[in-house]
Amino acid sequence: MIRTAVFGAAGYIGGEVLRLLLGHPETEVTAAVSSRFPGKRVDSVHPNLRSATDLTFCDAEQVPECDVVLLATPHRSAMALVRQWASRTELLIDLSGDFRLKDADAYKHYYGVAHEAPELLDSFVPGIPELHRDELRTARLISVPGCMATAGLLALRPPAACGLIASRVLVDGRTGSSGSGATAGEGNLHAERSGAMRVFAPVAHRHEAEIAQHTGLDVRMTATGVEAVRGVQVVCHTELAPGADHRAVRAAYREAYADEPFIRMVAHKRGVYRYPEPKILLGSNFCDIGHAADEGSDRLVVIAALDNLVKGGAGNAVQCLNVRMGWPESYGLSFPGLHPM
Amino acid sequence: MIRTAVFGAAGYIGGEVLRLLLGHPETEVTAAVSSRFPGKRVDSVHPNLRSATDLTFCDAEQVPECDVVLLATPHRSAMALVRQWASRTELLIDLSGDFRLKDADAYKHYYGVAHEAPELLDSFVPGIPELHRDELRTARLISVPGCMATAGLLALRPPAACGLIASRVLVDGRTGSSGSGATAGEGNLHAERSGAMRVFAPVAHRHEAEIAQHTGLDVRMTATGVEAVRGVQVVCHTELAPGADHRAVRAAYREAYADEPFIRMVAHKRGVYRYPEPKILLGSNFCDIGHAADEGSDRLVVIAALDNLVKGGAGNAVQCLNVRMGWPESYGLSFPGLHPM
Amino acid sequence: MIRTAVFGAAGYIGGEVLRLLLGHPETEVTAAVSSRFPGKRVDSVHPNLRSATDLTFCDAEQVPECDVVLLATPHRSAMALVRQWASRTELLIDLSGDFRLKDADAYKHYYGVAHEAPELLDSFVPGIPELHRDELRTARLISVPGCMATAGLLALRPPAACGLIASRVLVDGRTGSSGSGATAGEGNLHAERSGAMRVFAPVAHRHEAEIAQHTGLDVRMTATGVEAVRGVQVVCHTELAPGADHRAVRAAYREAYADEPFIRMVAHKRGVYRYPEPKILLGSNFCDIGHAADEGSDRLVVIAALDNLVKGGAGNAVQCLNVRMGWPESYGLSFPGLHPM
Amino acid sequence: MIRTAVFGAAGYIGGEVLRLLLGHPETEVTAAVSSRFPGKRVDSVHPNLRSATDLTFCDAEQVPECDVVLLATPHRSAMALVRQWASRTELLIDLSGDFRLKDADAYKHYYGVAHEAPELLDSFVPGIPELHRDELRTARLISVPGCMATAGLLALRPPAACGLIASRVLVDGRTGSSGSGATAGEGNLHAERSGAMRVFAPVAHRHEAEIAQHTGLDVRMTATGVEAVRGVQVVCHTELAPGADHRAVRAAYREAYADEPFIRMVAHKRGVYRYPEPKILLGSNFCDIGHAADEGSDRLVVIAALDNLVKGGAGNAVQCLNVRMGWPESYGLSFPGLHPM
Amino acid sequence: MTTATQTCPECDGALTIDDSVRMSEVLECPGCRSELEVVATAPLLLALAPEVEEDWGE
Amino acid sequence: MTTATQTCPECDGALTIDDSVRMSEVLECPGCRSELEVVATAPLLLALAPEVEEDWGE
Ligand SMILES: NC(=O)c1ccc[n+]([C@@H]2O[C@H](COP(=O)([O-])OP(=O)(O)OC[C@H]3O[C@@H](n4cnc5c(N)ncnc54)[C@H](OP(=O)(O)O)[C@@H]3O)[C@@H](O)[C@H]2O)c1
Ligand SMILES: NC(=O)c1ccc[n+]([C@@H]2O[C@H](COP(=O)([O-])OP(=O)(O)OC[C@H]3O[C@@H](n4cnc5c(N)ncnc54)[C@H](OP(=O)(O)O)[C@@H]3O)[C@@H](O)[C@H]2O)c1
Ligand SMILES: NC(=O)c1ccc[n+]([C@@H]2O[C@H](COP(=O)([O-])OP(=O)(O)OC[C@H]3O[C@@H](n4cnc5c(N)ncnc54)[C@H](OP(=O)(O)O)[C@@H]3O)[C@@H](O)[C@H]2O)c1
Ligand SMILES: NC(=O)c1ccc[n+]([C@@H]2O[C@H](COP(=O)([O-])OP(=O)(O)OC[C@H]3O[C@@H](n4cnc5c(N)ncnc54)[C@H](OP(=O)(O)O)[C@@H]3O)[C@@H](O)[C@H]2O)c1
Ligand SMILES: [Zn+2]
Ligand SMILES: [Zn+2]
Repeated sequence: MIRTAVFGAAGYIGGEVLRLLLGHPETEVTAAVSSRFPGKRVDSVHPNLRSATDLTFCDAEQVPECDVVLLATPHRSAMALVRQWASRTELLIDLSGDFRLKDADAYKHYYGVAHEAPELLDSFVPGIPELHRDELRTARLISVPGCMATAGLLALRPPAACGLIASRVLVDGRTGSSGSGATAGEGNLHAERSGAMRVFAPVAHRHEAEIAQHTGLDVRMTATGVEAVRGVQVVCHTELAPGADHRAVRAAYREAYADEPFIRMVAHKRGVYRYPEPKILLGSNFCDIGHAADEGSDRLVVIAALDNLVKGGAGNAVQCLNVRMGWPESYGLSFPGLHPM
Repeated sequence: MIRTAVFGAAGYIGGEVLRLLLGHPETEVTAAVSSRFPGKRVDSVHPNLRSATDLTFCDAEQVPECDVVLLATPHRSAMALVRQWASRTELLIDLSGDFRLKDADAYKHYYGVAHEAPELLDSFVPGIPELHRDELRTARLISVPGCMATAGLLALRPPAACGLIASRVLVDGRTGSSGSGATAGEGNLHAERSGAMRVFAPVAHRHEAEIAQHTGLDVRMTATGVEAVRGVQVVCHTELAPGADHRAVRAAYREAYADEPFIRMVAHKRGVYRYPEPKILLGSNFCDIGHAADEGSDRLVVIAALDNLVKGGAGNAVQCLNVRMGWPESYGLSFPGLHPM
Repeated sequence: MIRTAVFGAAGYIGGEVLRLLLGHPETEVTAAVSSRFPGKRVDSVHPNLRSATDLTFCDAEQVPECDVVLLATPHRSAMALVRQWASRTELLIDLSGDFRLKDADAYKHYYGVAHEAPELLDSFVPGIPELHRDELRTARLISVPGCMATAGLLALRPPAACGLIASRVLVDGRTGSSGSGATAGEGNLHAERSGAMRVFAPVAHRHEAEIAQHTGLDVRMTATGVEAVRGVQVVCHTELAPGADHRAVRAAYREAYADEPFIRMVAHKRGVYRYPEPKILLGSNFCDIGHAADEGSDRLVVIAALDNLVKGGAGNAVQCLNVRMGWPESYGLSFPGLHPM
Repeated sequence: MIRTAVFGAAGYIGGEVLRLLLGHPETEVTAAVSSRFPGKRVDSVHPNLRSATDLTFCDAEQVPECDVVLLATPHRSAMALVRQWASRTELLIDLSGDFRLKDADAYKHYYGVAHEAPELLDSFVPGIPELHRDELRTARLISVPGCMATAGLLALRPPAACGLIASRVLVDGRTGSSGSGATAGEGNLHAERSGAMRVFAPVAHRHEAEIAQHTGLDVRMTATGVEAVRGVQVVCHTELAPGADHRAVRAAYREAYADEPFIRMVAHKRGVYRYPEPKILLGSNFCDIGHAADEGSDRLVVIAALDNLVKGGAGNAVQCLNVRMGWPESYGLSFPGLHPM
Repeated sequence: MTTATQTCPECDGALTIDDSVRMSEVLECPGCRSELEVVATAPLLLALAPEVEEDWGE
Repeated sequence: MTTATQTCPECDGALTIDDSVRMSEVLECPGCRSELEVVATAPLLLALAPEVEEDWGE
């Protein structure tokens, strides 16, 4: 069994990493780090793990030797942990925003502070099996993209790579409340957040930089918090390049994703669930993608959905781990989602 | 215009008091007290009041002379404010739990601390127009009951008063998240509270003492937080006294409530909304009440619903104010609720 | 008292028209038409009206003479009713889609059937007080726009009229479930619709034609059903015209809406509710509008929110009626909305 | 691989049976019966199965030979199918209400129609591994209890069997909307059902008979539909028998459930999730149970929660199948549930 | 049009019934929304129509 | 108490400011809720206080 340590284990992403690693046939959890709850049972914070483990949280100093370290802490705190652990472990997977952008200036622009380990930025392999599977097989440092960024870049990369997109892309992201983590704050109070359609980033959401980096497109992002705990959806608006048509778009997706275990193309003419929608994906590692044409125009609309804590974070990390270890990619990730939900 | 001052004006009950007083034809708000937001606009906390007022919050020390003081602060803090204001104003209405129970020992038992102004307990008239209308006309101190308590005591008082209830009553209360106020805490985080069926008081919820006091019954209460922001429902289980029947129960309600402007009997044989349900009452001052018989048994089930911030708090306070001032009872309280919702 | 008759009174818009007319100081309801429920009490379908009326539904044939007819029936059925009633009443207000588009071909394109009364299209005054107040004062036929269309056209008209918008506008509409009416269908089943982010119109939503008509812009609309019963929000993406800047945009809104009783500009730098959001508007007639700039770019993002059944339908109709009758515009429309919600 | 056929496969329970059997290491689905959708893909109705199967629905007549038949059709229709299939298959598991009550008169009383196969009632083994594990090992006909009944009987059986309960038990059941199946109806419309606290059975809910049958208690049940799609909770109120105390109650549960793979005792003094709550159980086969004492009284309150479609139906059926086949009981049932949710 | 007052057999609530009521007509009680069938007119006699069951939470 | 009208540097909205305003006092613009610091009083000069970011949807 591969020994893993999870930092930020009392958070939402950390809890999901624990759930997946505890259900994984090849991994064990040797440390679940929390500064607030050392000594407390993991299931006192994550009650869904009541039957799954007797593990207790530990302090950062108590983490024993292990094979894989996963960082599920806020950005900025991850930088320090990377310095500390990069050389002490076979594989480090960072789920924070610290090593997603390759450009330290872009980091400064979007995160408002200077990067403290810019020399390490190039050492990280993006945690996107669909785009970097080969590099991941030998990676020592992996940086998993943001939740809406994952949806957006998986949605846009195939047509972008085929030169089918002419112009700027507007990415409209919608997210549930777990996207902002387990930290209580005025705006996350149930009575305030419930039933919200809160445009918290009318322009310039951070994830636009990640999507741009992975697609080469001019991406502008707007983000809205909607009523949901889990789940992210992006609706991307752009225009086809001259000469491109929707048949070419479909071919681009088919080519790129035909063999991907966790990507499904969803654009149906009938039924209730015609386009990608998060609610049937909760707990699953799928990213559903669909596109639509506006008859008699050059518009292209692409929609993608995923569970922000799974394919948008912890699940994607585990998929990367599986790739890196040469295990079947679906190990620990076989839950298909629920209907109705 | 009657000049009012509202303490705890940045809270949920305080905000609702402001909404109602600002829409009331005979009142004006001269002070909205908040220690956290002095100088800030009231509508920066209560965005629904954006068009209704340019008022800003003030400190407790800045409250000018006024005719009516309304306390919407937590229990314990109300006691001190009562001492301070009781003699300086024509009418004081307390919405906290501090002066609801007539017995200082019961207060100690249910609130865990000794009462600091037991000598004032008897001076308060219960803020229940349906039971104390005459005393309210001349009251100087009014104590409005708790939200689930209001539903429970209005539901049980008529059959209790007629001697139709034989035994202990189990009151099962269900409440939305606004019932615990605007204070962010782990358990009120949207991602935790959303979709909850949280039995936060399996036994001995405080409001049982209030219901017992107003009905003379042996009341035991269980309370569950369910998915809703506003709204409270109680389901009361008990047994008919020997000789009593459901016809007598119906007569008791008809007798007690025929002319009540804010009580409606709801126990229908058809339609979607057969029994009292909070969602169609949001924003309104109604308490809907219905009862059911278990054929061939002595069981009596009574159901009541209301909006905890209106009839369960601020609306009830305004109704008491209307009674006290000799105004029509519906002044400021005419909103009927919405459907669908 | 002005006598009104409401067709489609058992539907969601019809019920909201009834609520507002019953609470209006100058109107009475003489007929509430329903083919499914003739003879049944109005409050058996709309339980929020339990205290407000003893009215029963009637058949279309039983409608007595009256001063104002309001049509809240599906499109296509409204056309026939208009022919029948246009000459028999002083004022007819149609809430359906039948007389919103001035161009019969556009109607055919967007509604899929030929218009059956194209000669009447020009006789209808658009039910938009903000744009057509003077014409409304003498109107005999009024056509109220669609819910998302109202949000979109009120959001875009001021900068469009001032020539500040250069290009195509993408309107991203989000709607609650009441937007599709009271008709049970597979997709509207609670277990399917709950928690949805259903992109039901990735391109070419009907309301784009209405927004285009009232703004002169090239409008493309996408629509998503989100978790909510009531409430609509639009997020509009476009680019500033050469030479235009955000200061000019702000001035355009101030100029257009400074004296509007039901428009509020909302784009705040602090607080939880920084941009327009429907949940605090439920039951109210406000349309909140805000805009944002993307620093160092020509992007303009405009956000608007309203309650689809009020400012997006019934409330707007009542505001038009108030204008037409010379009554204060806020008659019957004074409810400010709730917080928390 | 064991060949299974599922009747009612287009329904909510049927879909959940499919999900579990498709993820089960020892079973395959040879027929998914639907009269409405023959020839259509199973995933056109259950979109969560998009990646899991290419199966299409078939007519009842097209069902091939198979080893196990599962009935997920409404009561009454199951009777006929049992007659037809009981002798043609090795094992039949009925999920409807038709063979749950051992007494045909009770059936008539609670279901309103006469039983058409009363002679078969005794041949069915109750599908409750916790109570009938040994009989299930050799069963040919299994009848799975109702969702709230399962929660209630698992909650009450241990103290009842030990003689610790003195009196009548009031069972207060709360259920999500999937409990009424996939049939669109006025009351299940999203705009009506959303945010509901609908007391649809103030007295005499059917499941009370099942709980009584399995516990020997005098059970009275009330049921309320609350805002949720999945999930059931029961709160049971009763009194301790003379001489019994809470220590004995705890011992009874420990004794009964210590080795049960899908029962967890949950009654914590700290944390957000102190008592059983469905939301963290969605998709899992757990039934969580907790109890509380009312200090200085003889009251006993027992709370249980489960996912109505899993432990309350399909999951329980699969657990029974595992017992019957001698497979590990957790086969196909390892998903632990999600947090946050 | 003259009216008479009757008591609902289900909920004892008051029913105002106008004279023009015919045999077999179905009235709705405002108190409990029971459907009441006119089974005789002189004197007026009302009988409960059967209740519509909801089928929930199986 | 006399008042003066100023324009918000953020949203161009009108700000009514009374004479008693002091250096370093923080005012709230009713239009955009920016916090505006009084950085000079004669003539009156207002400067934007830094915006509070929300950190959502990572
Ligand atoms: N939520 C999502 O949808 C999502 C998706 C993808 C990626 N992410 C990323 O995942 C990370 C965690 O997000 P989350 O949503 O799980 O947040 P969260 O629920 O707030 O959890 C973060 C955890 O990090 C720990 N922590 C806080 N400050 C720390 C510090 N300075 N040093 C070490 N540990 C610290 C905290 O635990 P203690 O206080 O107990 O130590 C906390 O439990 C973030 O970087 C986020 O950007 C989140
Ligand atoms: N929520 C309900 O459904 C409901 C119903 C009926 C009655 N009540 C009662 O109404 C009262 C307020 O409840 P709520 O739900 O509105 O709570 P809330 O939202 O937490 O508001 C309470 C307000 O009181 C102020 N406050 C806190 N501590 C104070 C102190 N020591 N002295 C003076 N003011 C203090 C706070 O404002 P600052 O910090 O800005 O000063 C806060 O905004 C409570 O007594 C509650 O029991 C509530
Ligand atoms: N929902 C919204 O947000 C919204 C907003 C603005 C405008 N509108 C417009 O308002 C109208 C009503 O919408 P809604 O959402 O209220 O729909 P709804 O809930 O389905 O109600 C429509 C009503 O119209 C009646 N009706 C149906 N077919 C009819 C026909 N052929 N002739 C006469 N009456 C008929 C039905 O009553 P009976 O079967 O009992 O006769 C029904 O109650 C539509 O034109 C819609 O576009 C809706
Ligand atoms: N929902 C729950 O929580 C739950 C829990 C435990 C047990 N149950 C029981 O499970 C059964 C199914 O419930 P459900 O909630 O899944 O209901 P549902 O969603 O309405 O599905 C029932 C299915 O049965 C089929 N059906 C209907 N009438 C039939 C007939 N006369 N003969 C054969 N098939 C028929 C229908 O499919 P076609 O029309 O396509 O044939 C339908 O898809 C019920 O007996 C229920 O009591 C339900
Ligand atoms: Zn009646
Ligand atoms: Zn400003």
